[in-house]
Amino acid sequence: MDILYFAWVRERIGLPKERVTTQAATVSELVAELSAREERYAAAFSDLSALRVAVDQELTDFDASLSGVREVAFFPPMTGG
Amino acid sequence: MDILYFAWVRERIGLPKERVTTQAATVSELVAELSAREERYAAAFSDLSALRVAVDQELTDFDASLSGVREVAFFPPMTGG
Amino acid sequence: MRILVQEEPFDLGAESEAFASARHDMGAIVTFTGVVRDRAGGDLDVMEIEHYPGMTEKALSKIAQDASERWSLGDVLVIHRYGRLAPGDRIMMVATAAPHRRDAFEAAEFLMDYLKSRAPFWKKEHTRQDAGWVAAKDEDESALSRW
Amino acid sequence: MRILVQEEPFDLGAESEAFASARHDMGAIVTFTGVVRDRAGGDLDVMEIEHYPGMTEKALSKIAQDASERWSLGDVLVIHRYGRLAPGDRIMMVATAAPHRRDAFEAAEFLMDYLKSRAPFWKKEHTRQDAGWVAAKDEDESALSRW
Repeated sequence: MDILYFAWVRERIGLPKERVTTQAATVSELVAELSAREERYAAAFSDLSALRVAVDQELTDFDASLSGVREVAFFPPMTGG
Repeated sequence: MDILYFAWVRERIGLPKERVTTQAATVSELVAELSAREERYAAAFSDLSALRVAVDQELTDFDASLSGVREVAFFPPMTGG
Repeated sequence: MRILVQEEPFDLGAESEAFASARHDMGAIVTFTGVVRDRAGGDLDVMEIEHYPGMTEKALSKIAQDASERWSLGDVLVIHRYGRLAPGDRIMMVATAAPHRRDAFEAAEFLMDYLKSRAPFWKKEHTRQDAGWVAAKDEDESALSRW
Repeated sequence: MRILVQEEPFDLGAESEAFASARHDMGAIVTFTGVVRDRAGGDLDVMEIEHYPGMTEKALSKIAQDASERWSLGDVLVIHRYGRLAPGDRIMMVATAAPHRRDAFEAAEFLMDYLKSRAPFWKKEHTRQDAGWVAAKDEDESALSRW
Protein backbone atom coordinates (compact mmCIF):
# COMPACT_ATOMS: atom_id res chain seq x y z
CA MET A 1 0.00 0.00 0.00
CA ASP A 2 1.29 3.51 -0.80
CA ILE A 3 1.23 6.06 1.99
CA LEU A 4 1.45 9.73 0.99
CA TYR A 5 2.14 12.72 3.19
CA PHE A 6 1.52 16.36 2.35
CA ALA A 7 2.38 19.79 3.73
CA TRP A 8 3.72 19.80 7.32
CA VAL A 9 2.95 16.09 7.72
CA ARG A 10 5.35 15.41 4.86
CA GLU A 11 7.94 17.71 6.39
CA ARG A 12 7.62 16.19 9.86
CA ILE A 13 7.83 12.62 8.67
CA GLY A 14 10.54 13.55 6.22
CA LEU A 15 9.26 11.94 3.05
CA PRO A 16 6.42 12.43 0.57
CA LYS A 17 5.58 8.80 -0.06
CA GLU A 18 6.43 5.30 1.05
CA ARG A 19 5.27 1.80 0.36
CA VAL A 20 4.24 -0.22 3.41
CA THR A 21 3.08 -3.74 3.95
CA THR A 22 0.53 -3.76 6.71
CA GLN A 23 -2.10 -5.93 8.34
CA ALA A 24 -3.97 -2.86 9.58
CA ALA A 25 -7.71 -3.18 8.91
CA THR A 26 -8.52 0.50 9.33
CA VAL A 27 -6.82 3.86 8.97
CA SER A 28 -6.65 4.13 12.78
CA GLU A 29 -4.78 0.85 13.01
CA LEU A 30 -2.38 2.02 10.32
CA VAL A 31 -1.77 5.25 12.24
CA ALA A 32 -1.05 3.25 15.42
CA GLU A 33 1.34 1.01 13.50
CA LEU A 34 3.21 3.94 11.96
CA SER A 35 3.32 5.87 15.24
CA ALA A 36 4.92 2.90 16.96
CA ARG A 37 7.73 2.85 14.40
CA GLU A 38 9.59 6.05 15.09
CA GLU A 39 9.30 9.30 16.99
CA ARG A 40 8.79 11.38 13.81
CA TYR A 41 5.66 9.40 12.99
CA ALA A 42 4.40 9.61 16.58
CA ALA A 43 4.94 13.39 16.44
CA ALA A 44 3.12 13.79 13.12
CA PHE A 45 0.16 11.71 14.31
CA SER A 46 0.02 13.05 17.88
CA ASP A 47 -3.13 15.12 17.27
CA LEU A 48 -5.45 13.43 14.82
CA SER A 49 -7.94 16.29 15.02
CA ALA A 50 -5.34 18.35 13.13
CA LEU A 51 -5.14 15.75 10.36
CA ARG A 52 -7.24 14.68 7.43
CA VAL A 53 -7.05 11.38 5.60
CA ALA A 54 -7.84 10.29 2.05
CA VAL A 55 -8.20 6.67 1.02
CA ASP A 56 -7.73 5.98 -2.68
CA GLN A 57 -7.94 9.75 -3.25
CA GLU A 58 -11.28 10.21 -1.48
CA LEU A 59 -11.58 12.13 1.79
CA THR A 60 -12.71 9.84 4.58
CA ASP A 61 -12.24 9.41 8.32
CA PHE A 62 -9.95 7.41 10.56
CA ASP A 63 -12.47 4.58 10.94
CA ALA A 64 -12.29 3.81 7.23
CA SER A 65 -11.49 0.25 6.20
CA LEU A 66 -8.27 -0.47 4.33
CA SER A 67 -9.61 -3.56 2.63
CA GLY A 68 -8.52 -3.51 -1.02
CA VAL A 69 -7.05 -0.03 -0.63
CA ARG A 70 -4.04 0.98 -2.72
CA GLU A 71 -3.27 4.48 -1.48
CA VAL A 72 -3.68 6.32 1.83
CA ALA A 73 -2.76 9.98 2.27
CA PHE A 74 -2.36 12.06 5.43
CA PHE A 75 -2.38 15.84 5.45
CA PRO A 76 -3.52 18.89 7.40
CA PRO A 77 -6.83 20.65 6.69
CA MET A 78 -6.77 21.99 3.15
CA THR A 79 -6.16 25.63 2.34
CA GLY A 80 -6.92 26.00 -1.34
CA GLY A 81 -8.58 28.86 -3.18
CA MET B 1 -39.96 72.61 -15.74
CA ASP B 2 -38.84 69.77 -18.01
CA ILE B 3 -40.97 66.64 -18.01
CA LEU B 4 -39.36 63.47 -19.38
CA TYR B 5 -41.03 60.22 -20.35
CA PHE B 6 -39.35 56.86 -20.87
CA ALA B 7 -40.20 53.44 -22.29
CA TRP B 8 -43.93 52.80 -22.79
CA VAL B 9 -44.84 56.03 -21.01
CA ARG B 10 -42.90 57.89 -23.70
CA GLU B 11 -44.59 55.86 -26.44
CA ARG B 12 -48.08 56.33 -25.00
CA ILE B 13 -47.72 60.08 -24.53
CA GLY B 14 -45.92 60.35 -27.84
CA LEU B 15 -42.94 62.45 -26.89
CA PRO B 16 -39.76 62.04 -24.84
CA LYS B 17 -39.64 65.46 -23.26
CA GLU B 18 -41.61 68.64 -22.92
CA ARG B 19 -41.33 71.90 -21.07
CA VAL B 20 -44.35 72.83 -18.96
CA THR B 21 -45.27 75.80 -16.83
CA THR B 22 -47.20 74.60 -13.83
CA GLN B 23 -48.47 75.71 -10.45
CA ALA B 24 -48.52 72.11 -9.22
CA ALA B 25 -46.99 71.82 -5.76
CA THR B 26 -46.45 68.07 -5.85
CA VAL B 27 -45.89 65.31 -8.40
CA SER B 28 -49.48 64.14 -7.83
CA GLU B 29 -50.83 67.57 -8.69
CA LEU B 30 -48.67 67.61 -11.82
CA VAL B 31 -50.03 64.20 -12.82
CA ALA B 32 -53.62 65.46 -12.33
CA GLU B 33 -52.87 68.53 -14.39
CA LEU B 34 -51.32 66.52 -17.24
CA SER B 35 -54.07 63.88 -17.16
CA ALA B 36 -56.71 66.60 -17.55
CA ARG B 37 -55.02 67.84 -20.72
CA GLU B 38 -55.57 65.02 -23.16
CA GLU B 39 -56.62 61.41 -23.32
CA ARG B 40 -53.10 60.14 -24.06
CA TYR B 41 -51.87 61.58 -20.74
CA ALA B 42 -54.86 60.22 -18.85
CA ALA B 43 -54.14 56.79 -20.37
CA ALA B 44 -50.45 56.89 -19.45
CA PHE B 45 -51.19 57.95 -15.88
CA SER B 46 -54.25 55.75 -15.35
CA ASP B 47 -52.44 53.30 -13.05
CA LEU B 48 -49.87 55.06 -10.92
CA SER B 49 -48.83 51.79 -9.28
CA ALA B 50 -47.32 50.85 -12.65
CA LEU B 51 -45.27 54.05 -12.76
CA ARG B 52 -42.16 55.38 -11.11
CA VAL B 53 -41.14 59.01 -10.82
CA ALA B 54 -37.79 60.77 -10.52
CA VAL B 55 -37.45 64.40 -9.48
CA ASP B 56 -34.21 66.07 -10.51
CA GLN B 57 -32.88 62.62 -11.41
CA GLU B 58 -33.57 61.04 -8.01
CA LEU B 59 -36.20 58.36 -7.53
CA THR B 60 -38.98 59.58 -5.30
CA ASP B 61 -42.75 59.15 -4.84
CA PHE B 62 -45.86 60.91 -6.02
CA ASP B 63 -46.11 63.00 -2.85
CA ALA B 64 -42.79 64.70 -3.59
CA SER B 65 -42.75 68.47 -3.64
CA LEU B 66 -41.97 70.29 -6.89
CA SER B 67 -40.62 73.38 -5.19
CA GLY B 68 -37.46 74.49 -6.98
CA VAL B 69 -37.51 71.39 -9.18
CA ARG B 70 -36.14 71.58 -12.73
CA GLU B 71 -36.82 68.10 -14.09
CA VAL B 72 -39.46 65.44 -13.48
CA ALA B 73 -39.39 62.03 -15.20
CA PHE B 74 -42.08 59.36 -15.46
CA PHE B 75 -41.35 55.77 -16.41
CA PRO B 76 -42.28 52.16 -15.73
CA PRO B 77 -40.39 50.01 -13.20
CA MET B 78 -36.80 49.65 -14.32
CA THR B 79 -35.46 46.53 -16.02
CA GLY B 80 -31.69 46.94 -16.16
CA GLY B 81 -28.96 44.38 -15.75
CA MET C 1 -14.57 53.23 -8.83
CA ARG C 2 -15.38 53.35 -12.52
CA ILE C 3 -18.87 53.72 -14.01
CA LEU C 4 -19.36 53.49 -17.76
CA VAL C 5 -22.66 53.92 -19.60
CA GLN C 6 -22.08 53.41 -23.28
CA GLU C 7 -23.64 52.31 -26.54
CA GLU C 8 -20.59 50.48 -27.90
CA PRO C 9 -19.61 46.95 -26.87
CA PHE C 10 -17.07 46.46 -24.07
CA ASP C 11 -14.17 44.02 -24.10
CA LEU C 12 -14.90 41.60 -21.25
CA GLY C 13 -11.45 40.00 -21.34
CA ALA C 14 -9.57 43.29 -21.37
CA GLU C 15 -11.80 44.85 -18.70
CA SER C 16 -11.43 41.80 -16.45
CA GLU C 17 -7.68 41.75 -16.89
CA ALA C 18 -7.29 45.49 -16.28
CA PHE C 19 -9.55 45.41 -13.23
CA ALA C 20 -7.64 42.49 -11.68
CA SER C 21 -4.28 44.10 -12.43
CA ALA C 22 -5.08 47.42 -10.82
CA ARG C 23 -4.57 46.32 -7.22
CA HIS C 24 -2.24 43.77 -5.69
CA ASP C 25 -3.58 43.92 -2.16
CA MET C 26 -6.98 42.43 -3.00
CA GLY C 27 -7.28 38.67 -2.61
CA ALA C 28 -10.67 38.28 -4.27
CA ILE C 29 -12.10 39.52 -7.54
CA VAL C 30 -15.65 38.79 -8.67
CA THR C 31 -17.15 39.70 -12.03
CA PHE C 32 -20.70 39.38 -13.25
CA THR C 33 -21.54 39.66 -16.94
CA GLY C 34 -25.09 39.93 -18.25
CA VAL C 35 -25.77 38.54 -21.70
CA VAL C 36 -28.82 39.01 -23.97
CA ARG C 37 -30.58 35.65 -23.95
CA ASP C 38 -32.77 34.64 -26.80
CA ARG C 39 -36.46 34.11 -26.00
CA ALA C 40 -37.83 30.60 -25.56
CA GLY C 41 -39.04 30.57 -29.17
CA GLY C 42 -35.65 31.67 -30.49
CA ASP C 43 -37.27 34.62 -32.25
CA LEU C 44 -35.56 37.59 -30.61
CA ASP C 45 -34.12 39.96 -33.19
CA VAL C 46 -33.09 42.91 -31.10
CA MET C 47 -33.00 43.80 -27.44
CA GLU C 48 -33.35 47.56 -27.25
CA ILE C 49 -32.16 49.22 -24.07
CA GLU C 50 -33.36 52.71 -23.26
CA HIS C 51 -31.91 54.73 -20.41
CA TYR C 52 -32.13 58.14 -18.78
CA PRO C 53 -28.88 59.97 -19.56
CA GLY C 54 -27.62 61.84 -16.54
CA MET C 55 -29.72 59.98 -14.02
CA THR C 56 -28.24 56.63 -15.09
CA GLU C 57 -24.69 57.62 -14.18
CA LYS C 58 -25.85 59.14 -10.89
CA ALA C 59 -27.89 56.08 -9.94
CA LEU C 60 -25.05 53.68 -10.77
CA SER C 61 -22.53 55.79 -8.85
CA LYS C 62 -24.84 55.86 -5.85
CA ILE C 63 -25.27 52.07 -5.93
CA ALA C 64 -21.50 51.55 -6.21
CA GLN C 65 -20.94 54.05 -3.40
CA ASP C 66 -23.46 52.25 -1.19
CA ALA C 67 -21.69 48.94 -1.85
CA SER C 68 -18.31 50.49 -0.99
CA GLU C 69 -19.66 51.77 2.31
CA ARG C 70 -21.21 48.46 3.22
CA TRP C 71 -18.40 46.08 2.31
CA SER C 72 -14.65 46.32 2.50
CA LEU C 73 -13.87 46.83 -1.19
CA GLY C 74 -10.73 47.89 -2.99
CA ASP C 75 -12.45 48.73 -6.24
CA VAL C 76 -15.75 48.62 -8.13
CA LEU C 77 -16.43 48.65 -11.86
CA VAL C 78 -19.83 48.98 -13.55
CA ILE C 79 -20.31 48.99 -17.32
CA HIS C 80 -23.82 49.10 -18.80
CA ARG C 81 -24.71 49.41 -22.46
CA TYR C 82 -27.76 50.96 -24.07
CA GLY C 83 -29.07 50.89 -27.63
CA ARG C 84 -29.81 47.90 -29.86
CA LEU C 85 -28.27 44.57 -28.88
CA ALA C 86 -28.55 41.10 -30.40
CA PRO C 87 -28.89 37.74 -28.66
CA GLY C 88 -25.48 36.73 -27.30
CA ASP C 89 -24.36 40.34 -26.89
CA ARG C 90 -23.10 41.37 -23.48
CA ILE C 91 -25.32 43.99 -21.87
CA MET C 92 -23.34 44.86 -18.79
CA MET C 93 -20.73 43.81 -16.30
CA VAL C 94 -19.84 44.59 -12.72
CA ALA C 95 -16.59 43.76 -10.97
CA THR C 96 -15.63 43.96 -7.32
CA ALA C 97 -12.24 43.59 -5.65
CA ALA C 98 -11.94 42.89 -1.94
CA PRO C 99 -9.45 41.48 0.53
CA HIS C 100 -11.84 38.57 1.21
CA ARG C 101 -14.09 36.56 -1.05
CA ARG C 102 -17.33 36.96 0.89
CA ASP C 103 -17.17 40.75 0.54
CA ALA C 104 -16.44 40.56 -3.17
CA PHE C 105 -19.34 38.15 -3.79
CA GLU C 106 -21.90 39.94 -1.65
CA ALA C 107 -21.04 43.35 -3.04
CA ALA C 108 -21.36 42.05 -6.62
CA GLU C 109 -24.77 40.53 -5.87
CA PHE C 110 -25.87 43.75 -4.17
CA LEU C 111 -24.77 45.78 -7.20
CA MET C 112 -26.72 43.50 -9.51
CA ASP C 113 -29.86 43.50 -7.38
CA TYR C 114 -29.94 47.30 -7.19
CA LEU C 115 -28.91 47.80 -10.79
CA LYS C 116 -31.85 45.65 -11.91
CA SER C 117 -34.50 47.68 -10.12
CA ARG C 118 -33.02 51.07 -9.28
CA ALA C 119 -30.99 52.14 -12.30
CA PRO C 120 -33.05 53.78 -15.07
CA PHE C 121 -32.81 51.20 -17.85
CA TRP C 122 -35.72 49.69 -19.75
CA LYS C 123 -35.58 46.74 -22.11
CA LYS C 124 -37.72 46.27 -25.18
CA GLU C 125 -37.74 42.99 -27.07
CA HIS C 126 -38.15 43.14 -30.85
CA THR C 127 -39.11 39.97 -32.70
CA ARG C 128 -39.89 39.62 -36.38
CA GLN C 129 -43.57 39.84 -35.45
CA ASP C 130 -43.79 42.51 -32.81
CA ALA C 131 -42.10 44.40 -30.00
CA GLY C 132 -42.82 44.72 -26.31
CA TRP C 133 -41.37 46.21 -23.15
CA VAL C 134 -39.97 43.68 -20.71
CA ALA C 135 -42.00 43.73 -17.50
CA ALA C 136 -40.18 44.14 -14.19
CA LYS C 137 -40.19 40.93 -12.19
CA ASP C 138 -41.59 40.79 -8.67
CA GLU C 139 -38.59 38.67 -7.71
CA ASP C 140 -36.23 41.47 -8.75
CA GLU C 141 -38.01 43.90 -6.45
CA SER C 142 -38.14 41.42 -3.59
CA ALA C 143 -34.43 40.61 -4.04
CA LEU C 144 -33.73 44.04 -2.53
CA SER C 145 -35.14 42.96 0.81
CA ARG C 146 -32.07 40.75 1.33
CA TRP C 147 -29.91 43.81 1.87
CA MET D 1 -17.11 21.56 -17.58
CA ARG D 2 -13.40 22.25 -17.64
CA ILE D 3 -10.98 21.61 -14.74
CA LEU D 4 -7.37 22.69 -15.02
CA VAL D 5 -4.67 22.11 -12.40
CA GLN D 6 -1.45 23.65 -13.58
CA GLU D 7 1.80 25.23 -12.50
CA GLU D 8 1.92 27.91 -15.18
CA PRO D 9 -0.04 31.18 -15.00
CA PHE D 10 -3.43 31.42 -16.69
CA ASP D 11 -4.68 34.31 -18.79
CA LEU D 12 -7.66 35.71 -16.87
CA GLY D 13 -8.80 37.94 -19.73
CA ALA D 14 -8.62 35.22 -22.37
CA GLU D 15 -10.24 32.62 -20.10
CA SER D 16 -13.07 34.99 -19.17
CA GLU D 17 -13.65 35.90 -22.80
CA ALA D 18 -13.59 32.28 -23.99
CA PHE D 19 -15.88 31.12 -21.21
CA ALA D 20 -18.42 33.86 -21.91
CA SER D 21 -18.28 33.22 -25.67
CA ALA D 22 -18.94 29.50 -25.45
CA ARG D 23 -22.68 29.72 -24.87
CA HIS D 24 -25.26 32.20 -26.09
CA ASP D 25 -28.19 30.88 -24.11
CA MET D 26 -26.81 31.82 -20.70
CA GLY D 27 -27.86 35.21 -19.36
CA ALA D 28 -25.47 35.32 -16.42
CA ILE D 29 -21.75 34.71 -16.09
CA VAL D 30 -19.89 34.97 -12.80
CA THR D 31 -16.14 34.68 -12.32
CA PHE D 32 -14.11 34.57 -9.15
CA THR D 33 -10.36 35.11 -9.20
CA GLY D 34 -8.12 34.48 -6.20
CA VAL D 35 -4.96 36.56 -5.94
CA VAL D 36 -1.93 36.10 -3.67
CA ARG D 37 -2.17 38.91 -1.13
CA ASP D 38 0.89 40.18 0.58
CA ARG D 39 1.00 39.78 4.36
CA ALA D 40 0.24 42.71 6.66
CA GLY D 41 3.96 43.43 7.04
CA GLY D 42 4.53 43.40 3.28
CA ASP D 43 7.22 40.74 3.68
CA LEU D 44 5.83 37.84 1.64
CA ASP D 45 8.36 36.55 -0.87
CA VAL D 46 6.71 33.43 -2.15
CA MET D 47 3.41 31.64 -1.69
CA GLU D 48 4.09 27.97 -2.29
CA ILE D 49 1.12 25.82 -3.17
CA GLU D 50 1.38 22.07 -2.75
CA HIS D 51 -1.28 19.72 -4.04
CA TYR D 52 -2.09 16.03 -4.35
CA PRO D 53 -1.83 15.14 -8.04
CA GLY D 54 -4.62 12.84 -9.07
CA MET D 55 -6.84 13.53 -6.10
CA THR D 56 -6.89 17.26 -6.86
CA GLU D 57 -8.48 16.79 -10.28
CA LYS D 58 -10.98 14.27 -8.87
CA ALA D 59 -11.94 16.52 -5.97
CA LEU D 60 -12.41 19.57 -8.20
CA SER D 61 -14.45 17.59 -10.73
CA LYS D 62 -16.65 16.28 -7.94
CA ILE D 63 -17.25 19.79 -6.57
CA ALA D 64 -18.07 21.10 -10.05
CA GLN D 65 -20.37 18.13 -10.64
CA ASP D 66 -22.15 18.75 -7.33
CA ALA D 67 -22.66 22.40 -8.29
CA SER D 68 -24.05 21.38 -11.69
CA GLU D 69 -26.54 19.06 -10.05
CA ARG D 70 -27.66 21.63 -7.55
CA TRP D 71 -28.05 24.69 -9.78
CA SER D 72 -29.17 25.17 -13.33
CA LEU D 73 -25.80 25.80 -14.97
CA GLY D 74 -24.71 25.88 -18.58
CA ASP D 75 -21.02 25.57 -17.87
CA VAL D 76 -18.39 25.52 -15.12
CA LEU D 77 -14.68 26.32 -15.27
CA VAL D 78 -12.12 25.76 -12.51
CA ILE D 79 -8.43 26.64 -12.86
CA HIS D 80 -6.09 26.22 -9.90
CA ARG D 81 -2.34 26.69 -9.89
CA TYR D 82 0.31 25.05 -7.75
CA GLY D 83 3.99 25.78 -7.24
CA ARG D 84 5.68 29.02 -6.24
CA LEU D 85 3.69 32.22 -6.65
CA ALA D 86 4.49 35.84 -5.82
CA PRO D 87 2.23 38.52 -4.27
CA GLY D 88 -0.16 39.78 -6.93
CA ASP D 89 -0.09 36.48 -8.83
CA ARG D 90 -3.43 34.87 -9.58
CA ILE D 91 -3.84 31.54 -7.81
CA MET D 92 -7.09 30.31 -9.24
CA MET D 93 -10.33 31.18 -10.92
CA VAL D 94 -13.78 29.70 -11.19
CA ALA D 95 -16.47 30.68 -13.68
CA THR D 96 -20.13 29.74 -13.86
CA ALA D 97 -22.68 30.34 -16.62
CA ALA D 98 -26.40 30.10 -15.93
CA PRO D 99 -29.67 31.30 -17.39
CA HIS D 100 -30.27 33.40 -14.24
CA ARG D 101 -27.93 35.43 -12.07
CA ARG D 102 -28.82 33.89 -8.72
CA ASP D 103 -27.77 30.43 -9.93
CA ALA D 104 -24.50 31.72 -11.34
CA PHE D 105 -23.65 33.58 -8.12
CA GLU D 106 -24.63 30.82 -5.73
CA ALA D 107 -22.84 28.12 -7.70
CA ALA D 108 -19.65 30.21 -7.82
CA GLU D 109 -19.78 30.76 -4.06
CA PHE D 110 -20.42 27.07 -3.49
CA LEU D 111 -17.44 26.15 -5.69
CA MET D 112 -15.21 28.52 -3.75
CA ASP D 113 -16.39 27.33 -0.34
CA TYR D 114 -15.78 23.70 -1.21
CA LEU D 115 -12.56 24.35 -3.07
CA LYS D 116 -11.16 26.09 0.03
CA SER D 117 -11.75 23.17 2.38
CA ARG D 118 -12.23 20.06 0.27
CA ALA D 119 -9.71 20.25 -2.55
CA PRO D 120 -6.22 19.02 -1.59
CA PHE D 121 -4.17 22.21 -1.75
CA TRP D 122 -1.92 23.55 0.99
CA LYS D 123 -0.33 26.98 1.12
CA LYS D 124 3.03 27.81 2.62
CA GLU D 125 4.17 31.39 3.07
CA HIS D 126 7.84 32.16 2.62
CA THR D 127 9.21 35.43 3.93
CA ARG D 128 12.82 36.55 4.00
CA GLN D 129 12.96 35.37 7.61
CA ASP D 130 11.05 32.12 7.68
CA ALA D 131 8.36 29.94 6.20
CA GLY D 132 5.12 28.55 7.59
CA TRP D 133 2.07 26.62 6.49
CA VAL D 134 -1.12 28.65 6.32
CA ALA D 135 -3.60 27.37 8.91
CA ALA D 136 -7.10 26.49 7.78
CA LYS D 137 -9.66 29.00 9.05
CA ASP D 138 -12.61 27.90 11.15
CA GLU D 139 -14.75 30.26 9.07
CA ASP D 140 -13.83 28.35 5.90
CA GLU D 141 -15.02 25.09 7.44
CA SER D 142 -18.19 26.68 8.81
CA ALA D 143 -18.90 28.29 5.42
CA LEU D 144 -19.82 24.80 4.18
CA SER D 145 -22.82 24.67 6.51
CA ARG D 146 -24.57 27.23 4.29
CA TRP D 147 -25.02 24.63 1.58
